[in-house]
Amino acid sequence: MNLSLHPLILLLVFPGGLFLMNIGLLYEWADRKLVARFQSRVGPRWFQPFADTVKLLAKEEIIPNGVHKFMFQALPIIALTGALTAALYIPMFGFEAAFSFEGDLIVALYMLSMMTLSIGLAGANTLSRFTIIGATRALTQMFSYEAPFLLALLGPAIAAGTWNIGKINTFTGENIWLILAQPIGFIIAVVGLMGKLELPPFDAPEAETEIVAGALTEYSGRGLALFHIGKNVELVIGLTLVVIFYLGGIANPIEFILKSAGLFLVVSALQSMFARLRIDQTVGLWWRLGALMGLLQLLAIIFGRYLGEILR
Amino acid sequence: MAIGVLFGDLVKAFFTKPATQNYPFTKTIAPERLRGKLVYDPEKCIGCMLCMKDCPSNAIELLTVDKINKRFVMRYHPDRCVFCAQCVQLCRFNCLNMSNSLWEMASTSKEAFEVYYGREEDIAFLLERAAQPGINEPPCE
Amino acid sequence: MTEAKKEKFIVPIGPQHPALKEPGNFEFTVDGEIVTDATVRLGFVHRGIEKACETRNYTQDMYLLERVCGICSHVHATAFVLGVEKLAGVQAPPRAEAIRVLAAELERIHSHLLWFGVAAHEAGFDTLFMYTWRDREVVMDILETLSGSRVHYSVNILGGVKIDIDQKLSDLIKKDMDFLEERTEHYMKVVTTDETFLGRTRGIGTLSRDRAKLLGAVGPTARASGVKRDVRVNAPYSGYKEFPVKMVIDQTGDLEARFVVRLKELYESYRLIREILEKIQPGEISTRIKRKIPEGEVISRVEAPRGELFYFIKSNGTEMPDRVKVRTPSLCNWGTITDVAVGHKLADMPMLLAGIDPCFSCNDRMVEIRSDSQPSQMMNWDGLRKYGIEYYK
Amino acid sequence: MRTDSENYYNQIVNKLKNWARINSPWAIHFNSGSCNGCDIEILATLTPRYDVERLGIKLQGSPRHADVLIATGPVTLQALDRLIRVYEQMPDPKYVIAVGSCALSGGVFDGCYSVIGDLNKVIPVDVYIPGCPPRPEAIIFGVVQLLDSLKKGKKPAKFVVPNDIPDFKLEEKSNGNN
Repeated sequence: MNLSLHPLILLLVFPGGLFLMNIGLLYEWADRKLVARFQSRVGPRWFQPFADTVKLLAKEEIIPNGVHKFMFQALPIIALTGALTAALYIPMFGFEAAFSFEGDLIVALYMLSMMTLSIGLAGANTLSRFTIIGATRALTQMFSYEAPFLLALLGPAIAAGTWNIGKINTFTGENIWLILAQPIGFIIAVVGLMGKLELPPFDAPEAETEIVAGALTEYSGRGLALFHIGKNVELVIGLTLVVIFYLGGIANPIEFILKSAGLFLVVSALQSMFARLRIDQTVGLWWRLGALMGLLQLLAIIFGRYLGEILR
Repeated sequence: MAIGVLFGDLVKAFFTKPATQNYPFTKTIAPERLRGKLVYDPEKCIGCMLCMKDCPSNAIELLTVDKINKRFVMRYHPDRCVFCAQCVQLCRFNCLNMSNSLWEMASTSKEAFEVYYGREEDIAFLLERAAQPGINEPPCE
Repeated sequence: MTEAKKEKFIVPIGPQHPALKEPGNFEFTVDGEIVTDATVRLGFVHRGIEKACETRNYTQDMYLLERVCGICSHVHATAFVLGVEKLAGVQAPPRAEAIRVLAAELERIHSHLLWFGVAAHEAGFDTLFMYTWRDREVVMDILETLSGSRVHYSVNILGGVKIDIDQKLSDLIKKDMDFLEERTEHYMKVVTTDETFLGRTRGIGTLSRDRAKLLGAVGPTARASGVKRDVRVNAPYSGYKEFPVKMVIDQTGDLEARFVVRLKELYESYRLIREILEKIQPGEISTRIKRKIPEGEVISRVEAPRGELFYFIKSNGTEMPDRVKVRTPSLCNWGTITDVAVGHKLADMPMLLAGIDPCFSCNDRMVEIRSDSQPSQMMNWDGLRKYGIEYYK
Repeated sequence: MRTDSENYYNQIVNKLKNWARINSPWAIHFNSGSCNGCDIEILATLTPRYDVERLGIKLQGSPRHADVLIATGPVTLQALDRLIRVYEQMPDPKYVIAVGSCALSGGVFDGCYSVIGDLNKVIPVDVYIPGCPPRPEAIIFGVVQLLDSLKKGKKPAKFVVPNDIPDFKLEEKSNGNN
């Protein structure tokens, strides 16, 4: 009996489901609190995201006229599922990944993209003009950051010679921190992560002063809550991925907490330091600079490995 | 040309105390000249009605109880008042004043916004008269 | 939305929109992200102030007109009071005039800092917004200690001012001016050097000098384009005769220039306030003025933080004015937006709107009524006369 | 028929809901003809000196995300149906805070021809904050009053479409296009 229950608990409670959502909300609090402190404010209380979520779940859900009802309700769930599924392949808190196989890096990255895709579809589904512009911008941004971000994560994977996140973790743990060996990759990964999570200055898809709340303008109640949780889970996964790949991996929970907190501080500072980029500026930045640098670094790594093998 | 000019400020803000006042939990002291709720002193009033005449938003009603003995009741509406202090400026006998401590006037019901100032027996007399059927409010001039 | 040959995609901004703290409706026709047409619809804040002025006496009007706009309240009251004083043939004492200028300059500081924060917020630069508003609280505190309210100072009365300043207050103001000057220098550095911020301001919304003149822009919007228009310099009024100011001008006319002009005006305000506090003469702060204002007409112009504010007052010898006409600076500047918006990206629109420091409550004393069923018609005088004759035949 | 355990469960859920509502009032701000004074003071409550985020208050852009409508200004005829539209777009339960003397009674604008004057005539108001404009502290005090009344179990007021206002006809219920 115990043996058969184990994967279920794995999926629903401990690293997979409930626990991850709660950690995600805690991360959101940390994010808001850090930004508030950088802005010389006090910031929210620790239970703020929990209260927000519970409140949203208890609220009336309005379905606007003229939307595809099933899509409207299903998309938040799909987004959250994508994020949670991605978490299964990633070793967190010093534990091994729930599931792991050769090539799970690619699967996890694709699962993370489900979120943006769902947001884009959700925006296109509703008739409001703000949501449509928000959706266009979200998808445009996705096409621009996805490639550099992937390239930045490929660097360590090639260095480690494997596509398995768990194995990369052990590889980075044994060698020097890759932030020293591949600094450009690290920068691209962090900035790409911010783009992926639509954090400022890359928050053009939900720019409040231009298009209200972007693609999610028409969502209220449960849908909004699910999208929020999904985004927070993505934040946890993204930070963990960068820590695993560039900051020397995770061997135990303490290491995990310290390293993620350090990275979090950097991300929050970057968030509050810049003015929002226009969507065309974002795209230009990624394709002209990000992708090119990522490619150059990748070439250098491949060449280095090749050279090493010849020498050996 | 630089990127992240605000970095110094961020570090400074992070390591210093936030600029926030912990308001609802610790009370703040308002400046001396703050124009808060209007306070009326019935002892000094001679009933010149100037305050009523020049009030831009009809927030003051001076009700006469006994004109000869100079007994007046002021009905004041904080919800109409725009706190301009014109009445205080006009009053030659200093019977009007704007309190600098009574500015937390928020309320969940509108009843709180009808304030009677005056001697207690006068207010009771007026309210009683208003409650009687057939007789309307006392005339205000 | 009408179905044209090519389907138009119109993005409305307002009347309820986070970028605008006030209602106003803009419709931008966009092609992708590029704006191809812009219209503005005002009137959501139309309250009928000019008409209401005619039914109240001069004292009440002063407070009513102060509430035309919450940001430049003192300037509105000053313009009205100066006009009425001219009609009545009364001159306020010099100390009162100096205090009026002091309050006006403090208000300019508060207004420019407020605008600076809001513009940074429109650019998505929330940290700068927070810092600016944190520092703005300093000047708000001064205004509150000085006058008793944070927004509607009600400093003026007909014939003078209500409040006086003493040594303690003047020392406090001087100390705070030093602090604000230091902060302003810092912000100047941010605005002119930060790359991400310059990406949103440099070369955006450029208004040439000729165009600004043609469209009748006023205030910092015009001065950023090199138009020399400042009532404080061109036609000094009240205390500005005694305490002159220098005009701040920039030539480029883009958003960056507007930032620079406004921040440089702040320096000028700090200097002027210090000078007033040094040189202010002791004396009376108000004179008596009769309730009935003699018959006559007067024009009163003052420089609000947003530009030239124009008042026309006509009195008929009673306690109430016959007509009060207000023309606010924001109204003059609207034309520049619809002109400049075309060809820019949708993402630039909030910044462009913020660039003129718009103030909707200032505008809305005029309503254009459009019938939904019929297209709006325009007629010249001859046509209208003919129409009238035909109609009643 | 409900069993005791179900009842108990419901009670806990209700308590949790109420707790969440009190701790996370998201607000939307609508200006229905105000002079800006109240608006900038509301904006000032977000900034470092007052920072209402520590009470869980967040200013939202979309009415669909908001719980509390903070309305300022006398209701002008032009802004009237926009105001009702914004109010109707908000999901239940919703609360209204009227800020400033104009929203409470019309203030100086009482009697102007295009002003209705009293917000209460149009939508049900839960908290009134007088002042012209109220200090940011006073606004925070008003919000705390609302949260206190929620703690005591206040129910949101019922909205009735106003019929007694001249020159007014409600547009057909919005389909979400803001």
